[in-house]
Amino acid sequence: MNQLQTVENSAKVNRGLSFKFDMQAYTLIIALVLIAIIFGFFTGGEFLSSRNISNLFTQMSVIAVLAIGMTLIIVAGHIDLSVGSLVGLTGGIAAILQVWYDWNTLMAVLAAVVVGAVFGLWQGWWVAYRAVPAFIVTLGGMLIFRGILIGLSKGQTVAPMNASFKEIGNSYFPYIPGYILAVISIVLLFFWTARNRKKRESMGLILPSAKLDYGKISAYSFFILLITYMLNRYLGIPLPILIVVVLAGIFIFLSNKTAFGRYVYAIGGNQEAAALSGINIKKNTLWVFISMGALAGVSGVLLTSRLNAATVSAGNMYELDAIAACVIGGTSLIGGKGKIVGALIGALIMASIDNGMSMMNIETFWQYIVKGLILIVAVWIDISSKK
Amino acid sequence: MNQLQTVENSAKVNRGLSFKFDMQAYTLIIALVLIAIIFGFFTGGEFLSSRNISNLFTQMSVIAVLAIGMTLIIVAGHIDLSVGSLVGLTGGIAAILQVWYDWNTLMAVLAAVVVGAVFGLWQGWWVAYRAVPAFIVTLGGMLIFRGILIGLSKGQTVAPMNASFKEIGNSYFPYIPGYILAVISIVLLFFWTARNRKKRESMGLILPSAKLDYGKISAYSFFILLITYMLNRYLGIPLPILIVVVLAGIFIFLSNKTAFGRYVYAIGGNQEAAALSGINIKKNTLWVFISMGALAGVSGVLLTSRLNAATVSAGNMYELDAIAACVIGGTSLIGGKGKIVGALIGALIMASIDNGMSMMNIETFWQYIVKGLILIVAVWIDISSKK
Amino acid sequence: MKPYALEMKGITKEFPGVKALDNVTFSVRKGEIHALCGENGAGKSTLMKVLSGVYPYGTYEGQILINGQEVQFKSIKESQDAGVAIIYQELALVEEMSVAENLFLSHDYMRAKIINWNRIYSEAQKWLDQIGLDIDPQTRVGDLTVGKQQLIEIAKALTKKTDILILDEPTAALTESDVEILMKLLNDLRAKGVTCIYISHKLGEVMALADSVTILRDGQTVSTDPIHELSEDKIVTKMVGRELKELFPYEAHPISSEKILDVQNYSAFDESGKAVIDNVSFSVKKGEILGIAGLMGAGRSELFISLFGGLKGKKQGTVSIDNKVMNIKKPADAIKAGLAYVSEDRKRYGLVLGMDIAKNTTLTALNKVMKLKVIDQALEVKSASEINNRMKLKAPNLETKVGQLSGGNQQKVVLSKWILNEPKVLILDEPTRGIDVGAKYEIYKIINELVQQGVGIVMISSELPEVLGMSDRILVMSEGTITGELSRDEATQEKIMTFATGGKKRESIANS
Amino acid sequence: AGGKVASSDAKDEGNGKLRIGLSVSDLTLERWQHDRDFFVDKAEELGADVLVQSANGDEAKQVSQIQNMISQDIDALVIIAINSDALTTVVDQAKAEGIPVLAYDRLVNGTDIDAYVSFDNVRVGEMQAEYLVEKVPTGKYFLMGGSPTDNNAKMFREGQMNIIQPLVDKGDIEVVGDQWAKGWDANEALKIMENALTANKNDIDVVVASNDSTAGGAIQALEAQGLAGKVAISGQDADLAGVQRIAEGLQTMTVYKPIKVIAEKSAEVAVQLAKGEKPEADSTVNNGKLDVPFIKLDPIKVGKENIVDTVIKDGFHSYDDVYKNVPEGERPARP
Ligand SMILES: Nc1ncnc2c1ncn2[C@@H]1O[C@H](COP(=O)(O)OP(=O)(O)OP(=O)(O)O)[C@@H](O)[C@H]1O
Ligand SMILES: Nc1ncnc2c1ncn2[C@@H]1O[C@H](COP(=O)(O)OP(=O)(O)OP(=O)(O)O)[C@@H](O)[C@H]1O
Ligand SMILES: O[C@@H]1[C@@H](O)[C@H](O)OC[C@H]1O
Ligand SMILES: [Mg+2]
Ligand SMILES: [Mg+2]
Repeated sequence: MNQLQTVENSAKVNRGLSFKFDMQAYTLIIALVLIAIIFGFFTGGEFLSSRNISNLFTQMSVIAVLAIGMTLIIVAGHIDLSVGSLVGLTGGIAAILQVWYDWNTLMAVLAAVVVGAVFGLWQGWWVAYRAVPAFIVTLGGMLIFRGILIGLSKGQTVAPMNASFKEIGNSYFPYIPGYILAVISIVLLFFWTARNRKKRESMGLILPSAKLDYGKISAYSFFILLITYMLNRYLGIPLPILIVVVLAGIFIFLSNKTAFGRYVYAIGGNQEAAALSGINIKKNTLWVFISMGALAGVSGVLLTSRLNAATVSAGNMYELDAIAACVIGGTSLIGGKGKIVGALIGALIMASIDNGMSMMNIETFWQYIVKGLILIVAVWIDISSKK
Repeated sequence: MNQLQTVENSAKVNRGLSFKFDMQAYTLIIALVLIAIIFGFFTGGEFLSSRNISNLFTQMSVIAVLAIGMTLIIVAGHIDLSVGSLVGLTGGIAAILQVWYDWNTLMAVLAAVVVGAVFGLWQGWWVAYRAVPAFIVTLGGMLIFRGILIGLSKGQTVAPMNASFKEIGNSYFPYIPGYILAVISIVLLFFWTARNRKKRESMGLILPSAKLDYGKISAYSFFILLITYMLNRYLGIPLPILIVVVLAGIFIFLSNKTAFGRYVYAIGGNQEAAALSGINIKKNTLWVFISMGALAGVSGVLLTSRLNAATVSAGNMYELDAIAACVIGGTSLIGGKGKIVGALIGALIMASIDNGMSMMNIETFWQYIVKGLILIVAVWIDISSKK
Repeated sequence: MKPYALEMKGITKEFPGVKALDNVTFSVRKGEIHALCGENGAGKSTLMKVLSGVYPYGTYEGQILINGQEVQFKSIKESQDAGVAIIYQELALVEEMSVAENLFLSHDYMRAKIINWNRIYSEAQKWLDQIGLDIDPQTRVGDLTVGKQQLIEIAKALTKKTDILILDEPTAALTESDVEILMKLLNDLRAKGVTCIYISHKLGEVMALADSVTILRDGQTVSTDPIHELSEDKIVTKMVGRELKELFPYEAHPISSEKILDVQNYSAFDESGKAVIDNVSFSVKKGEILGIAGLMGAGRSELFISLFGGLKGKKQGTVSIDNKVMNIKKPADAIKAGLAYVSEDRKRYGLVLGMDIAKNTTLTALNKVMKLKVIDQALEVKSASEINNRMKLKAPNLETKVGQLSGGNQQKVVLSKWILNEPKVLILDEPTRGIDVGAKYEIYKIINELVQQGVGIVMISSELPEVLGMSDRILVMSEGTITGELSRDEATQEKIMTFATGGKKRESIANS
Repeated sequence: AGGKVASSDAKDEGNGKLRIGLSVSDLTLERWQHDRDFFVDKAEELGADVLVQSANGDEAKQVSQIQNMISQDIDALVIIAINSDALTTVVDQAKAEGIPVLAYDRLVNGTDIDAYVSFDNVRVGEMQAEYLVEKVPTGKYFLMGGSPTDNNAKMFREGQMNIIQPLVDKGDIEVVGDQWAKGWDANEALKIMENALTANKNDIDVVVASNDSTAGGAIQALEAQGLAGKVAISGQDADLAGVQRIAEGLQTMTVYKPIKVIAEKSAEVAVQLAKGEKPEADSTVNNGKLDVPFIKLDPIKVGKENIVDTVIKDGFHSYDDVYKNVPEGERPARP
């Protein structure tokens, strides 16, 4: 077969592939839109008000931060049941340091993140170097961290936080800077796309049609502006969701553009093959858990800030929400497969369900039932559309 | 290599193998014994008293019943997060039928088991025929079942049960019949071993040395008698643990001696190979979930009987205990591997930790921490001994 | 004589219960292609894993010298850094990842601070072109056939700067044309001074390629000789320890005129509705060995998996067994109808690796070892041991997990499993892939035995000598359809290749 | 801001009805269902609509739900806090929107609250201990705490110790154990009690249980040892099952917080607040930020002797339900 034919062929496959990928992302987004429409209808539009969208983003942020790290954990072929307790513990430690020991906000936040990372390291060590299944290590962690929290706080609620700490979870990025931010991201998006196209061309790689490429990023840009507009109609971009976006950016970069990220996917996809390829499984696994711990620290800070208090039961069961967000977002529990963006959409879907039903003032027991059903059906739609 | 050599070879390795197998079972039992000694020491022997052993067995029974079914679920490559809620719901339905609608005990128990099986079927259907990951289906189930329970019971504690219902979880198999039962099991054990040896011999198969075989079952017999004696010194064999033993017997039989059991292991071990071997994956998976549901029903009955009441929060988080029992007992979360006996020992270890610490009257937060640590260390010892 | 690039001295490696290597000595000269031969389980792969650090220093006895310097690899990465690259027998690919990612998984490109994907893709494209693979570098590896994966695996080793390249059965899943590409690549490498260690059961390749040959038997070195002192027969004799007269023990046998399997106008479609098997008609007679030849991706496996009920999409046409029209929807129906399918990918589709030999053997024939719906263990073990003895399976015992067996022995377990079922038609998809000459010979004898009993055999194979040597009749496939049919007497390599490349349409169909 | 304005016209017109948001901590305890029902009935009777949300014991979820209520333009907000200290941010938001806030049963600390209707949790603990101490002035006491992650559980214990500690110091009472039941779970309590009885060779005179569901579990363990009715045991909430046990003599007492009273009173106050009126209060309580008008309700000790006069008279439970398991002859006179 000659060169020419090859190129033609590949181009075909490539287009097919990228369309397929988009389909997958689309079904999730379609599910989301459906949920939005249904709730919008039943709440007389209230669900789609600027204010509620702002609330929604803030409400999803704690789980979203966890879901970012959980994606890596699951992709690496593990699971982390301890994150809820670790959110409680790190948030508690930040509060104790600030309220009882007068630490300033920056130091308290740093402490929470470091403590999270250290406990992540502890768990990662057992998983990676002692080969104890993550399920057991983190089930243990779930108990241990909750125990430490009860012990440290003596069962008390620790409150209130300093004003600056409170701001982390409760303030907004105002009007003008918000728009500036949006415009900057759009410009960067176009710039990168153009640069990448040029590079690919110079290397003789197949290019998706310019129409497709630019059409796609135009759609993204429109979306960014729309969201910014909506949020600005209320109080601006909530700080928590900005934190989520930044963290997600960092971790998407890590997972796509660095050896660490690719190794995590390789390890989860085929541990033996990864080992035979000379990848250091232990070290990379350790880092996955350290990251998760640090993210749990961030999440703990957000929660404490939002509640303006640290409580002994904070974060209880968040692990399930975080894992569910990942799975809804297409991460496979077998490992090796999953996307952070998917997990974020998953977190948003979960938060929307909670938010929508509470806006509709459905009776509690119905909320349980309906949420359970939506979960199953949403994932089912996603799965059957992929076939 | 000639035929003879092959067989000779096999005999050698066989001994090695069977020794290795026993080692695995032993480490778990060693862990258990260690735990018993430590708690025995710290409670001034009280932990090992007849009465406490009786309590311990009763306390482990609810989780043990779940762990039996969970072993199959996990071996088949799935997970069930809904069992806690299903225990609550089935137990609640039994109580409602009896307390509010005057159903007799037999019918109420049957109803609980049937309801459990039906919900198991529902979940199995989604997993097997709709290919939705079990994690999501059962996470949904966890919410749905709890929601139904809250709705049905209107949040109330439903109590008290009839005397006969209460007996299920609170009565004892008395002295004489207890011993008779023990002796019968021992006789059967010897009979079966002898018959099996004869059969293997007649077929020209390798035999473990008679000393080893009979030594082993003598040890078992001694153990059975000892336990019976200990329990009889108190009030007799608790009915709940008898139920566990019978159910375990049935499911061990199912998993070792029937096509269903064999298929479950094959499906969990290599689903694609199982499919091409003509195994009906969907049907067998469905049955695994139905069994789990029915067992959750039994578990719900036991719990309601023991509490003499059904509460809305009953069974909360039991899924984690059940899964942990399986994993401690050597079941691999990847599927294809696991033993019901192991899960029972796992359940006993978990119950021992709880029981021992509460006997020692340790502060709550230490209980969390110590339990978490023991969990990790116990599994670690088990794993490192297998290497 | 060139100096030694590699010397392994007194290597001993034990696994619990098995001494896989027993004081092995193995020396390779710079820039040569050195073949390593031996029966299944002789210890070839283990020796290479010792060399590449899979079994790190300290877990084996003995000494390794590279260019005269002693090395002690504590990890795979250390051996990689020392210029040793290895293509493992078990494919070490991550299915969820793209071709490009797999190619450079352990490459410096991947270790860069920020990965430059454009560079990786364009480099990948170059390598794919070199090995003659016509696929997009962003294709998911799991979507490729075993053969293509094998080529990827080869390219993966080639991407690295290597001094010593080890290929552990690289051609097991390749067709002749791909083997040629590989040979050319290896000859180029030799010209560039790269040292190669080449493990293969295909002695023809060894003879064509190698400069010297080392033979292992039961974990011990038998000999090292330059190629000109050897012949295929001599290698076989040294490997097996006795003389093996014939490679293909074809016996003339009566073929009934009864069609046991008859397929008419059969088409199969994938889920997007595209026809992957296009209007195929053929039949198999009682006691006949029907060979199926074709190039990689010709649709041979797909045709028979589809007939066996193992593919999802729509189907058309009639399939009759013993003159009864069958409606086979799933493998269970096929098994009931008397079909058996031995997959080309035994690990993925043939075996439950974590289960023991006995249980794997009886998996499809459980009803044969059950009494009153209860599995009779004694009976199970008995049936399993009978059939496996017939196969001359070499294993510690029947309770050994199949995952611990060598490839050839695993293949025998798969065969046992299906033969125990007493099928009317046995479909063998690459039945001798990756197994040694001795074992091959035994499998051929089993095939002979089965046809004597009136079983119809379909043998899909990419090894032309095997197809030519064993078949009564040969069908050639290309692009999802049958392009030619040859009787045993008229078949030659050239004719098959003409049909396989789609040269001529089915012409000799009449004379069957 | 924009959203608020836009939505408020959308909602309120049509019916000029008042809208009250009731945020419930969780519904897995029997009492909260009664609270909700009484509250909603009363409020509707007073001409207001009620939005009810339950947060399943998750503090962050309660914050979210309250936010969602605020965006539905409620006229007054009633909160049954999961945690008294964890609601400042969202209450501040409500205040910023001009929505009056009423703390129901549990105080909300550190922020502006318009009124507080409650029983005193520390007082509840004291009542439990008082009743038990009166019955069994000397002996061995076992303390069965509530959920280790519930702030109220701590307050009940504080009240209990206010009474018990002096007697411990005096040497009259020996505390033989102190364990906490996760999630107020009856099965946890059952196991804890079994183990405590074993460890103490049944030598326990009093069990200080913090609510009825844990008492229920403990009583099962006592019954298995033939000790039910012999060991004094407290409770709280006057759950039907609890009151039934008192009637049968298995449980010693419960603390009845007349839920109808608190619910209806709160509904009245909430409607007043919604209309912009100032509710009357006899006392105030400081919540760390200001003195909150406190409408204090007295919890009631309920023992065998006063079931009819309290729980039944209030219509909280019916006579027939309570005495269902007591033989006709032994029942007190029907009221
Ligand atoms: N991880 C292991 N654990 C136990 N035994 C092993 C292991 N790996 C290999 N063996 C045993 O060591 C021996 C040598 O195996 P090896 O894989 O090196 O054979 P081979 O010569 O490569 O055979 P083949 O041609 O089938 O690939 C065999 O008996 C095999 O069963
Ligand atoms: N040119 C091609 N490019 C990509 N995929 C192909 C091509 N031709 C076939 N395929 C796919 O590759 C697979 C090969 O089919 P199949 O396994 O039946 O081939 P085969 O003749 O048995 O070859 P082998 O087993 O040696 O790979 C099928 O899934 C088919 O759709
Ligand atoms: O009424 C009690 C409530 O105040 C507490 O918070 O939880 C337990 C209940 O019994
Ligand atoms: Mg090998
Ligand atoms: Mg094939």
